Amino acid sequence: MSKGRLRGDGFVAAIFLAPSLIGFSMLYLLPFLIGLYESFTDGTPGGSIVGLENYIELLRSGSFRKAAQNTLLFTGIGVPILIALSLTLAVLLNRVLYFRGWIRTSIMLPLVVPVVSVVTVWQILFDWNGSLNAWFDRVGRARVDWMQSYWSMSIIAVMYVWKNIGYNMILFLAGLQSIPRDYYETASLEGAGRLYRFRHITLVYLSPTMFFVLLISVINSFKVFRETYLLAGDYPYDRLYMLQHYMNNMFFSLNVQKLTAAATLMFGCILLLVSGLLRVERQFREFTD
Amino acid sequence: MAHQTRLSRLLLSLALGAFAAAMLFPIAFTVLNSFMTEEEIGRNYDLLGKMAEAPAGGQAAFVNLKLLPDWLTIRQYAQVLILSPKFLRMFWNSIALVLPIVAGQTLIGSLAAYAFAKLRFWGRDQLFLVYVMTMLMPFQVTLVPNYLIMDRLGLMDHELAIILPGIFGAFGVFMMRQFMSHIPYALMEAAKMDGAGHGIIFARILLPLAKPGLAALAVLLFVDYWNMVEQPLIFLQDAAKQPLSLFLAQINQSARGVGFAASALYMAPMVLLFLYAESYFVEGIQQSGIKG
Amino acid sequence: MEERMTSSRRKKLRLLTGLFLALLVGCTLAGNTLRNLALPRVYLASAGSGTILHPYEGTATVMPKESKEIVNPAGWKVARILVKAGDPVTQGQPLIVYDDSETREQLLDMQTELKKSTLSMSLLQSNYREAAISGDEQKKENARVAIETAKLDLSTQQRHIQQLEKDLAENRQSVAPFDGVVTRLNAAVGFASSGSPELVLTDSAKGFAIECQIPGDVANLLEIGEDLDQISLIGRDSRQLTGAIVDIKESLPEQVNSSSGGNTGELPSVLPHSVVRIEIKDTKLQGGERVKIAISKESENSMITVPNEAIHYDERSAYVFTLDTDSGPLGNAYRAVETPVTIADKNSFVAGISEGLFPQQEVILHSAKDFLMDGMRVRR
Amino acid sequence: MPKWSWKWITLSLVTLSLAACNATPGTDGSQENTGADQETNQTRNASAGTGNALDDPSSGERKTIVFSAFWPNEQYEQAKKEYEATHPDIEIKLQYGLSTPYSDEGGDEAQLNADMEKYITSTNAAMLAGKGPDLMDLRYLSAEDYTAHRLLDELGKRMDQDQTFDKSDYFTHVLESGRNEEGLFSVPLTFSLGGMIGDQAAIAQTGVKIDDRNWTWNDFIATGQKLLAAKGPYKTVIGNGEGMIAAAGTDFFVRSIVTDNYGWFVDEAKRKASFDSQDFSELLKQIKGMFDDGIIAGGPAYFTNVTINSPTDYLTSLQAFGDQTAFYAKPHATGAAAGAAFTKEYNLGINAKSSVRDESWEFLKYLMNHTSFGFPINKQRYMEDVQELKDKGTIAPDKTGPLQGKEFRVDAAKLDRLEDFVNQAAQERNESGKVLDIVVAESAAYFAGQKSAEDVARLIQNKANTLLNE
Repeated sequence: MSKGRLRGDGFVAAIFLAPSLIGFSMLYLLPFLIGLYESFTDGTPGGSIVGLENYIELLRSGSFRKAAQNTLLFTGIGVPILIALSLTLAVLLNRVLYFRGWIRTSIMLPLVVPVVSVVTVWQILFDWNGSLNAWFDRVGRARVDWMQSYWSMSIIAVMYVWKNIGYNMILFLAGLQSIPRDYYETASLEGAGRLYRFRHITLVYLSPTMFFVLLISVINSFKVFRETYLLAGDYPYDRLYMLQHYMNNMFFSLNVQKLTAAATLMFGCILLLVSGLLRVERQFREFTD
Repeated sequence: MAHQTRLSRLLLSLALGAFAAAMLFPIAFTVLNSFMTEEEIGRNYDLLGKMAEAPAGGQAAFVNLKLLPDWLTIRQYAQVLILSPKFLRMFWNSIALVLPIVAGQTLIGSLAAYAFAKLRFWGRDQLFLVYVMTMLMPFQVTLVPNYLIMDRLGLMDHELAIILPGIFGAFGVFMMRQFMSHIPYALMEAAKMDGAGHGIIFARILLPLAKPGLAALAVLLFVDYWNMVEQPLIFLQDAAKQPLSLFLAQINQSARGVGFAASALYMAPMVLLFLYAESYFVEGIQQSGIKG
Repeated sequence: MEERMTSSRRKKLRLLTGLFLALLVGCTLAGNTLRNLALPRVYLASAGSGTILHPYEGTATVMPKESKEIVNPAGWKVARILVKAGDPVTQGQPLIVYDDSETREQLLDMQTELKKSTLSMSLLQSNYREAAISGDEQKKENARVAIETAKLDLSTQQRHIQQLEKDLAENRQSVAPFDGVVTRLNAAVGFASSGSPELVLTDSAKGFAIECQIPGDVANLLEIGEDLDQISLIGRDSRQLTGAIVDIKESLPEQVNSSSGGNTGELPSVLPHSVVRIEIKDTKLQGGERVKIAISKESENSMITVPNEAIHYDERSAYVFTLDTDSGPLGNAYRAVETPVTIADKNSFVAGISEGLFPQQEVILHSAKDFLMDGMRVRR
Repeated sequence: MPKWSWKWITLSLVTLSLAACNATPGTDGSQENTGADQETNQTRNASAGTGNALDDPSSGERKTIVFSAFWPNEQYEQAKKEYEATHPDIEIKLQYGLSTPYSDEGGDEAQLNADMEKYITSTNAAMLAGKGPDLMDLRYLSAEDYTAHRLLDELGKRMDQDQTFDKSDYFTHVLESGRNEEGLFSVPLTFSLGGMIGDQAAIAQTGVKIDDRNWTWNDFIATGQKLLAAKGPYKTVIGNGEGMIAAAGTDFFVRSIVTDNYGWFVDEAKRKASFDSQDFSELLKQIKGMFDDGIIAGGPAYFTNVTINSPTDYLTSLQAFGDQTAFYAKPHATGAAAGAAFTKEYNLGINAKSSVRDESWEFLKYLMNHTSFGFPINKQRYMEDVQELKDKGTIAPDKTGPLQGKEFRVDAAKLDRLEDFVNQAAQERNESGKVLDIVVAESAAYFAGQKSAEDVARLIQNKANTLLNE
């Protein structure tokens, strides 16, 4: 109802947007478009257009498919786990607790801790000679080269959760606090069970937050590359090989065409995902309204 | 929640406290180990990343995870802060890179966010989507074109080659738009009635109200740019201009203790900033997340 | 959300942040100074320029150039000694009086004998006259022979007496044969020296000489015939003397070979010592005095000099550490730089450098650390 | 009050960091200054050279060749000076990837790795953007990728067209070894020979026949077992040379042997690896067996692995291992050409986007003809070096080396034999490559006894496949 009143602020918007838009288009948009163009060329000095050849080659590349698959897997598993965990934490923290403030601060602190600062800790835990294997050895089990096995992605997931759980948790906390108390009271008066209340009140009213959390979590799941790279190098165990590895390696072998083609494909997928999300969200909002 | 007994509250608190402690573990570990003597660190962690010959007795050798040092030393700190001028030089380099970026992006981001959140124009949502998308783009994609542009602008090997892309990053726009869209239109309407233009509305009403958002953004940006590695690696040839984020990569494996000390010092500004701005930060993030 | 951000917590955090920043700022500003404290301190000397002094100081004993030993000529006992050791004497001055009593008695005996012989002579002559008168040819002949024989005896006796008289005159005292100084006196009253000189007399007119061992580097710069004036007597009478070099003899370099295991090349310090003989003209000297000799020679060319302490050697060459200065924004940083040098000359304190340094260049004398390496950061 | 203090802190932070940046190291400032000084000096020299001090056209047209290398190199510096002296219109700017150690802890391994990463990344970015140095030493840079993306100038055509350039002046097989279907994109300035020094007397004592012309690693292992069985003077077949740079670790043998059998495990055309095959784990076990059997161990041995860097090095190495020693070719892959293996050193390429390609080529030619370190690519230079040695008659080796500075006579016959090796150096020893790096890195765990050969093989297969399929 309020949107209509501000319709047609094009000129003012242009003034407010101008500084950002100029810089943004020059430093992000334009380079991306150049890159996009290059993904259709053959990369020789002349740079003749080869159409979709790079894309076809890309899709044919087993490693790219593996990278895409791993990325999808990681996002597909890591993000829900993260969201589930942070929601649980938020629900628990939403109660009256001892040291609630301290607990919240501690959980949020990893958010600001640089990856490189704590990478040694992860190493000490998961190395071949690391602590985890030391514990394994003590209970008489063979040691596992964690970073070189199917477990590697779980380890990265642990790091991902460690770093991002605080952020999501406070988002959920805010969402929880915005749900009016009397909804719950009414429901309990009507004899609704705990699970019912959670599913039909909490989840429903959290859904706007959920979309945002989802988006942020996906964005952050792409940032996990830094940790992976620091721990496992440019050719990790294939379970860990993600799109960023692929792009990074393409850069180092100077294959800009494939790099941009891969980025474009990834971009397209994310675009689909995000716009899909936004659409669902809009529909959902219309539905709840 | 009247039925919650005191006991269950205590148990839950303890459980969550344990979880929080686990979350804090890597940080505490780094900080505590930074006071360990180099000799002890060598003893504990020397096997890291090494495929050592299996000892004859069949007893496998492992690193020894140790939280509390036997013997406290600040030698590593002295090494980092006093004996080597590199750390501090890079620290100030980082400050000189990050502060302008944070200031610039919050300002420019808020301006653009105002347009996205409170103004209506053609293609608004699509344009915003483009902004959001660039946040997901890996840096390698724009690297080569960016290199060309920086070269054209004559900014190679100049701090601005890092600062400019930082200032125009999309995250500030995104975050501030999220935040501003929760500010009720009613406040703006009231100001409009009094004859205020958009500039005044932005500066007098939106910005003060968006303070928590700005604080949260500033902290997040600070963290983000404090940690950037690739951009300075490529755009700053001059070793003397490199920021602190590259320092840890230059520490020898044999000097892990120095690495711990440098790590602790490296995260200290951000932890302090976070603790100081925590309430704003929390509020800012929360408001950006709630759709209202 | 409860408000936990109490003002006291804020204050604490602010304090902590302030302290952290203060630490970093402090370390940045004071970094160089603090860093410097950890560096090995070095002590510098600037390279001088000039000639290299080759000083020599030593003591020697004055030796008379000529001396005479006076022996007891007759082997008589010494009766009286007229001089003391060290007494200057003039030519003809009696030195020792000998006991001639025995000889004198002998002479008296002789003279008595002579008188007796003279008396018997007159008896024989009267015998002869009697025989001649008697005309006993035989008797006359016998008497004549007896007279002849007695005559011969008489002359022998007379010669003996003369000899003794001469001995007495000559040997009853010894006399200085020339102007000189009594340097040694062996004689003792009442004893007759057997063979060894009774006293030694030096000839002050002929002059004196000293001999000393002078290090090769100094000796090399000396010439025969050169005058030296830094000679002084030790003792109450510290007169300055002058002398001239008469001989330079290289002594055998035995100990040099063994000590120069490290092949220090052409370094002058290993030159063998030389024995230098110096003549001194001074009439008042007696010989046997101790003198102090100081020689100080300068190298011919002026060159750059550094203290020996600053010079290091490796297998191939000599080098010094000079100081390299990096001027930074917050002060200067110094580095020790190994600078090879060519040593042209050297004495026991300084070395003269012909190549590698310039005058006034600062070289590191020694450092608080045991060793320095090329490129090592140091503090001055 | 709190607001104020924060403002102040921020303000002072900014001022301080700005101040720190502006005061950026005196060293850098001075470097720039000296650079500028040099420039003006050179300009002055140039004008003096043309004898036209008043109006100097040459300074205006002066062309700059940016020449980049990772390691500072005195030969390059020397060549730059000489070339600039004879070519007043050319200025050569040397750039090095190695950062001058800024502090005392500079120059260590981590710093080196950081420098290397930076050098590679920034050169890659610059090359892709069509910038970058005009001429570059391709050490640490991916010459293959540069070639594949036509970032380097094709030199084969230049060689053919250049009247002053005669290929027969050079060791053609080395020069041309970098050629692919597209052409020749880089040339080495020098090369080194890889092989082994064998104690002929000891080998003769055992009566085992050595055929180094055609031996493969398998032959070598068999020969080694025979040598050991003969109970000769040594207990080891390949050993560490004392004081020599001799590689005898597992990594060296894994690299060498896997390189020789590379085609067996990697199908480049189909981009497929088969490290998970029985053969590969057998190979690993065989290599480990060589160590366990004592075919490879420390101490004196029948053979010692050496890399020969120059004629002097050749004689010195031979001398160092005994009186009756000879140089043997390294075992090679089945079916590969016989002859000594060589490694190209100082591989140089010209940026395809450079505006001074012709000038760079001229300078590159100059470098090829005038640098004399190692085995020069130029035959004439090689002959001169050898002749000089023969004329001199003796070699005074380094005092710190195994011969401790003891002079020895130059053996002309041995030098003549070297000429055969040099002329017939056939197989390029290209033991670089990411697959090999993976093999070496992962197999270490097997040789240390930490993992089974099969586990290691599986891991190598896993990573190699990812790499090959990119």
